[in-house]
Amino acid sequence: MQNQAKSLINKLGLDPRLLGMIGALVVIWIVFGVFTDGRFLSPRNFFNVSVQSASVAVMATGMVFVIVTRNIDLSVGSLLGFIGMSVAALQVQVLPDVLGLGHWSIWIISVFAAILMGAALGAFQGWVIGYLTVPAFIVTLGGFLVYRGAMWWVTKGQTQAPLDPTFRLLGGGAEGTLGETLSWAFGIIAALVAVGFMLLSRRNKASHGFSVKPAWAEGILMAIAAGGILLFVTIMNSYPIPKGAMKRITKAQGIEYTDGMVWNHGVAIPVVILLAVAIAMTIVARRTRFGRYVYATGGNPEAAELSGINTRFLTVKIFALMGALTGIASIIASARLNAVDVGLGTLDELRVIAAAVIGGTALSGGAGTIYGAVIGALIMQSLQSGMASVGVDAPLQNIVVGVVLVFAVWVDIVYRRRTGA
Amino acid sequence: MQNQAKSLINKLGLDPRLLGMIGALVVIWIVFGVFTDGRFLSPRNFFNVSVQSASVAVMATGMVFVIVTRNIDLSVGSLLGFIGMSVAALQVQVLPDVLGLGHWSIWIISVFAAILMGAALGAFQGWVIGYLTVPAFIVTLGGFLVYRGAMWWVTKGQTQAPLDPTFRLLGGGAEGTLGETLSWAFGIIAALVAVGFMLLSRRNKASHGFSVKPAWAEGILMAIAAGGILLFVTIMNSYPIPKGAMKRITKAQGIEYTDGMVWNHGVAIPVVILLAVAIAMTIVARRTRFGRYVYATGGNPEAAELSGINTRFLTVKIFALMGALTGIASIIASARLNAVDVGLGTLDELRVIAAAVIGGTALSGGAGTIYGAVIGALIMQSLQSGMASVGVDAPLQNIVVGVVLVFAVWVDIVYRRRTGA
Amino acid sequence: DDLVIGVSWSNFQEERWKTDEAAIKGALDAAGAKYISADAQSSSAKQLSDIESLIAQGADALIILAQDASSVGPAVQAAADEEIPVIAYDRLIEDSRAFYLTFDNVEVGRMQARAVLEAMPKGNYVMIKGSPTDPNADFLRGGQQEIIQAAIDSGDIKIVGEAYTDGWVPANAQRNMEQILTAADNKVDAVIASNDGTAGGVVAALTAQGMEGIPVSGQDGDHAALNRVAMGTQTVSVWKDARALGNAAGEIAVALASGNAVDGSAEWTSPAGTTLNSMFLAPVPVTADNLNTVLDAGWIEKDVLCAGSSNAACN
Amino acid sequence: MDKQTPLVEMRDIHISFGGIKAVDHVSVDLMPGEVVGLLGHNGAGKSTLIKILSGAYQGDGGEIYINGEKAEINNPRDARKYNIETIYQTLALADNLDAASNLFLGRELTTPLGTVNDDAMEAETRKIMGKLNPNFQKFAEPVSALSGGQRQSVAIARAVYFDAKILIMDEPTAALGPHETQMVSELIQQLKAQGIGIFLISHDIHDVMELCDRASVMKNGQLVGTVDVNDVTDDDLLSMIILGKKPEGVPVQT
Amino acid sequence: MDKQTPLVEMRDIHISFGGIKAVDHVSVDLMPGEVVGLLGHNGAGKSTLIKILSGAYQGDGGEIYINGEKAEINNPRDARKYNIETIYQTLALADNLDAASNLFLGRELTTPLGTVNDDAMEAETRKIMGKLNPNFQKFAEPVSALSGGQRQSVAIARAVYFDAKILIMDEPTAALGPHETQMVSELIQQLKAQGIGIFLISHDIHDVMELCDRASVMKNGQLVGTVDVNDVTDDDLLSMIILGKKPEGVPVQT
Ligand SMILES: Nc1ncnc2c1ncn2[C@@H]1O[C@H](COP(=O)(O)OP(=O)(O)OP(=O)(O)O)[C@@H](O)[C@H]1O
Ligand SMILES: Nc1ncnc2c1ncn2[C@@H]1O[C@H](COP(=O)(O)OP(=O)(O)OP(=O)(O)O)[C@@H](O)[C@H]1O
Ligand SMILES: O[C@@H]1[C@@H](O)[C@H](O)OC[C@H]1O
Ligand SMILES: [Mg+2]
Ligand SMILES: [Mg+2]
Repeated sequence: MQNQAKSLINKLGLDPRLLGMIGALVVIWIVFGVFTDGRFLSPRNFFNVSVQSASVAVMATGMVFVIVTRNIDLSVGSLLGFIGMSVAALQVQVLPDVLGLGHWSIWIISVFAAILMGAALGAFQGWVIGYLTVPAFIVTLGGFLVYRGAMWWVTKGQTQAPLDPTFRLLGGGAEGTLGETLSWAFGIIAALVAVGFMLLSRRNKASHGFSVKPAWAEGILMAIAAGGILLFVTIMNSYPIPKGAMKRITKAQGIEYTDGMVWNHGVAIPVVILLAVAIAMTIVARRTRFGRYVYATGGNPEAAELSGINTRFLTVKIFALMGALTGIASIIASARLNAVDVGLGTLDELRVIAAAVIGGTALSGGAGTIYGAVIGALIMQSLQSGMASVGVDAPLQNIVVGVVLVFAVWVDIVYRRRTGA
Repeated sequence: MQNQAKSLINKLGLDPRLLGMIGALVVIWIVFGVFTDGRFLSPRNFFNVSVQSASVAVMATGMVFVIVTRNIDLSVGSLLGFIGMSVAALQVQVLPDVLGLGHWSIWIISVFAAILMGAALGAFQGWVIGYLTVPAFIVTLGGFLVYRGAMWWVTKGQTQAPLDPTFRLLGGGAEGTLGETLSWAFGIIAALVAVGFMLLSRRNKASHGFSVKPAWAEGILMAIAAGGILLFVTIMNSYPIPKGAMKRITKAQGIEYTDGMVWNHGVAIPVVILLAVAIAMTIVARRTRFGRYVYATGGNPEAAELSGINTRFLTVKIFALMGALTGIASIIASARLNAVDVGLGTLDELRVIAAAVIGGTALSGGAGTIYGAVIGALIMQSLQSGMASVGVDAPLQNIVVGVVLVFAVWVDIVYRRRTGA
Repeated sequence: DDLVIGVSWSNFQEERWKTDEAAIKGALDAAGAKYISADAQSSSAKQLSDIESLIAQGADALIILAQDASSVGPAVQAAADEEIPVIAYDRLIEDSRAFYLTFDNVEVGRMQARAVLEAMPKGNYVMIKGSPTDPNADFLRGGQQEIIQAAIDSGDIKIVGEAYTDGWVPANAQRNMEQILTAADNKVDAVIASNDGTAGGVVAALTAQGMEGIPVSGQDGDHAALNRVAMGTQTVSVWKDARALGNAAGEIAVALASGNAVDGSAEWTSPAGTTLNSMFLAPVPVTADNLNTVLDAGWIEKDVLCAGSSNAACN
Repeated sequence: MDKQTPLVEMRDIHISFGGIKAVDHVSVDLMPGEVVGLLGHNGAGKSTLIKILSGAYQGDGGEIYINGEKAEINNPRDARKYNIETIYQTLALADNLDAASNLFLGRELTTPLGTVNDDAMEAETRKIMGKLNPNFQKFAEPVSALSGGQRQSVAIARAVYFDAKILIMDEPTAALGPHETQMVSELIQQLKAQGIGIFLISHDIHDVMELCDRASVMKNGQLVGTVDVNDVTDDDLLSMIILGKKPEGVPVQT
Repeated sequence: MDKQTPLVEMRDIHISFGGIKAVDHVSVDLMPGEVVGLLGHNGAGKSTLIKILSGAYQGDGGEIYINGEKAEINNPRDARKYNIETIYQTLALADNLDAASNLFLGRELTTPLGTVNDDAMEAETRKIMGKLNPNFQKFAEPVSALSGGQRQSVAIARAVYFDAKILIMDEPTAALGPHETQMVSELIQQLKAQGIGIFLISHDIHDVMELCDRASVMKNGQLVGTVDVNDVTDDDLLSMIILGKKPEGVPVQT
């Protein structure tokens, strides 16, 4: 039995690591499902968890590169707060004065400002690390302190709210989703693209005369990929928008609300952003020179340098990327809260690093995957959200999260050792 | 000029690393001295800073071993809090009932309990890391969550105070010092021991026919070592106990207080503890097999294992040691505050790791010194206390501390590159 | 079906919250409602996620100790979408749909300053503020300023040191106090500390200088602090009877969830202009003169309050 | 049948990495005072085979007998108990420690107080390195600062300093200069004379013919055969290595 | 004076590490299509010297001329611009990447879209490895899973795949089996015929005599001298290496 499963996995060419992590996640979900009479497995909860994870997961994809190159970034939480506060102040205090309140371009300017600010500050940190050779731990610990302080100064500690209505959609909520129809379109296109890529890669391999998987195996894989995407869309499309929100939305759209009316949420915009980031980062990691150099440098920095890779400049680019992703995460986090207070992003550095590490990124460098980091973030968030739903007393929740975290990673390790991954 | 200095340093066999760090510390002191009209350079302030650093510095010496072996311990802050709260509860609620309030053995039992509890919990974490091979980051992140939660449960969040009067002395304060006479005795003995060790090591080297430093160089070094120790004692012995405290102390001792009476503090007990720990840990690092194995494992874990070192059990021992030191640090921190609240130890993990890293411990493993970690803790604390004395407010303090931190480490790096260390 | 009441805590850093929690639970038990809760660990983002989970879990009413008055807005929105009532517990929520139940924090600040000013009408003052990330810290500081402003203007009082306390952590307050004492050469006559935890740090720093006994303020009625009041090392702890607050919250939550009106509520407008249904409980400044209040209320045991003290209330 | 019990007998050893058979049911043996050469193309499985004997790897199957008794070698510490010393192809040095610390790693000399005696260890290291590599002077520096050959000398010194009964040398002279290589050859003769058994992995047919008594050849994880070096020519060995062909008319153990 | 401009001229190169002179005012040169052997005891300074040419180290002084023009080589990227390729003694492989990724590291083949073309790189790698090491099959695994000799083959393949004009080989065959070594020798002959200049560091006097045109010998950081291999015997070279003695009656460049 066990051997048959193993050989099937082998034939399909599935990554046992990935399977292990998905397995751990599914187990966590099922356990919480049992404890909450199934509530944890409702479309609504999947919607919640996916949105709740988005901001940390976006940063975690960047943290993979940082850690793979044997660096660390302790500043992301503070930077997220600083960017969030600055952009919120821009949006609340500056732009309305300049452009007029509610101007259509405010959200666009804000988005660009957040990403640019992140990239610039990240690049600067990267420069200090790469060129001045100060250890990343120290530089980003400095950043951690500086940004948190600077954030306070932007508004002297004052919370900025409410944010621009369009900007807010980037944070999710009843309005911030693709809606049913678009979600279906999104799902179908994504499924087609996935299948297309698999076919393309098969053709490429064959054209070089390499052996390819049997057609039936490839077929199963395609079915799994397309099926997974469509299942996700189906779930998101079966979470109805609650009555209160329906009334508000219909009113805003000038439609009359009637009692039997049911609209569903569909995929939340932060989740769409996360998926886009994750796919882009996966391509960067696997299919670009930059990504290749990141892993080479992580595996053996001297060898990378001797191979003609400019590892110093590479460090600048990695931290700039991390900063830009922090900018994106900051947009999601602040839009979701529709406010930025001085505590925004507190402890996020820990969550982000933890997500990457749970996802298999080795702190000793050289190894780590983007999908792992995203699943890591989902595991962390599922644990936290799950605890709040089970009704364990609040102070006990941390204890359980801590224990389960270690346990989940241990199970994953044992599983991988067994399957020889 | 520069070359002469360099060659003198070479001849004396001084570690340029050590010089660089002491240099950075002295510069920070002088700058704050200027900004505070010299108050920062007063005996009183040196007394303050030395006591304020003690708890973090004690843990930082253990963190050196943890990081040298390519591990990390994120749990120390929470563990400090958990131990502190448990021992405080023991001291406040349990022991007085069993032994009677103010029983002489309460402080001794508390001290043992703190150290044992730390060692046991540390050993358990080390076992999970070494034998179950779960990454230290995950295990100690789990610990971070669990201990903080557990701390709350010990007393349901209630602050425990006041602590046993004798126990309190371990935290410093006007009473918790060696006093003038004992401080002198302490200083003189320490100076003699230092000189004695240098002579012994010289004789050993000579007996194996190795070349030794010229006698004059050795002489200068001895003078520096002995002089440094005595200077420190002198400073501590010129900080007079303030009037209010004098009255309290004289009354307690049944002496009559007169107006002209001047007693000085002397070396604070937490500082004596720190010095003892630092010396013991230095000996462990440099002169015991355990220490040797720690560094070998950090330099090349496979080679260490192939050399017959039981690296798994070594991990258990390292974390147990880290835990025991956290227990000691917890004693100092709680005795100093004369209370334990649920916030005790918050963010200490960051301070402790930062102290080790500022002190030159490489996160990539294999390198790090005990004295470096202690100086690192002093640098961090001097920055924070300095900012508080200059009267800058918290958010700006953080900014300055962050910038100066990076700058100080950068200067140290440039200095070492120049001197070729 | 039983009513389910979800409580979202901002953190459990201060001693008082366990009392609040017990009181809420007690009131819910009495009404036959179920208690579920989450701890946001001082993060607004986590608080929002927590509240989403509590709603998903089927909460019929929410009691929220907000980490931040504005950031919790989307959570209130989500609750409103589901037509679930929300109680802003102890800290303000800037949303007219919430029911505001609290002790007046500005008033707490005033009481702290009043008690200290009475004990030390002239001299050098140190202001130990709360966490720079907690808006209550500035409310408190504002109330304190109102009281001492006149004395400052007249030159009777001089502020010789002022510092935020990161995370309300007593050890940080102790360090700040030590440095301020060093800078001021111990020329400090009174300390307005914003809560009992920070007061504990301040007293530890004063004791090292033999200065214990100068006026120090606090709030929350922490047991250790009340003992200090009895001992004379702390002047005042503004006591906000968390049991009353928690009990009221439990009862109001059940009433709102069942669609009933709340007795004794009134409309109130926040400084930012939001009008909410609200109910304010009165804080009580506890000093050496009225320690009986906390004893009589059963807030603290006599032996805990009186350990080592010879205060009149102890005899 | 031999009268003598073999010092080491490895029987039917096998191990796979991710489905690929690195060592495929190989049996070899070693007599006291004998040098057995292990030969084979790159990736034939020589290092993997001896790592099972040294405790670095745990095989998937097979048995090891030492002095005729079944031995359980699950880790390098077990191997040390049987006085097995190994010079690894990758040298296995702690780069951040100096030569003396590496040489004595795991077996430090101590003072009567129980502390490590660095001076004594350095003195011993100077002695032995003087014999192996007279140019070597870098005693105070971490071995990361050494040249390739210097590092190899340290690794050799470490294996031969202690009283090995069984010595495994995985390409010990690959990075050594001609003079240093010569000195190692002499050392091997000496150790052999003391009754120590040696497995010597080498690509240098010439060295093998000169130093070894027997030679075992591997190809693609399998044992081609073991021959007495006096029975065969260089070319016989080469065709065993490259073609996997056993020499004719000569006794071949398999 | 030669009519031809040397391909490489290193003049008066020196470098110290912490006070010790690793390379002490050494001058060597290389003509197109020539193989110059670099010989010397362990720690003589051979690797350090050529690392200055390859940009891995920056010398403390001295000059490098390439095709008669002064060259500034401050890092490995500069060296690549001069078409200098190096096989390092330590191999310098990224252990976590597979053979193809290592071979093309820094010079990946790309698709028209600009993404890296792993299939094409693997195909090329299979071709070249087929020539160097026919037993090699581990294309999908990280090079950390390779045997010592397999790793060395990858490092060699990487240096010779691209159009080097100047090739530096630091003990390229140290870990190779007899067959693989033979193939590398043939490769060197081929490259030489294409007009490529090669610095070959080797401890095997036999190989040096066979493959090299000239040999430069170093001792304790200094150049003993450079000789034409046709002018000298094996023993002459050995006594240059071990004793630092120049052969008599033979032209010696210094
Ligand atoms: N840790 C490992 N993981 C996966 N494969 C391995 C591992 N170690 C060795 N191998 C594989 O096992 C086979 C045998 O390797 P081994 O190192 O024993 O060869 P060898 O005979 O010593 O070769 P060389 O002469 O090159 O040193 C090789 O194909 C190698 O790729
Ligand atoms: N990075 C370094 N730091 C300090 N010393 C070094 C460093 N690299 C080399 N050395 C020293 O420089 C000297 C020359 O070393 P090099 O590696 O050039 O020798 P080599 O001739 O290549 O020897 P081998 O034949 O053993 O490879 C040696 O004494 C070595 O210890
Ligand atoms: O009661 C206090 C609360 O109002 C404040 O917000 O946080 C600190 C507590 O002491
Ligand atoms: Mg091998
Ligand atoms: Mg070399």
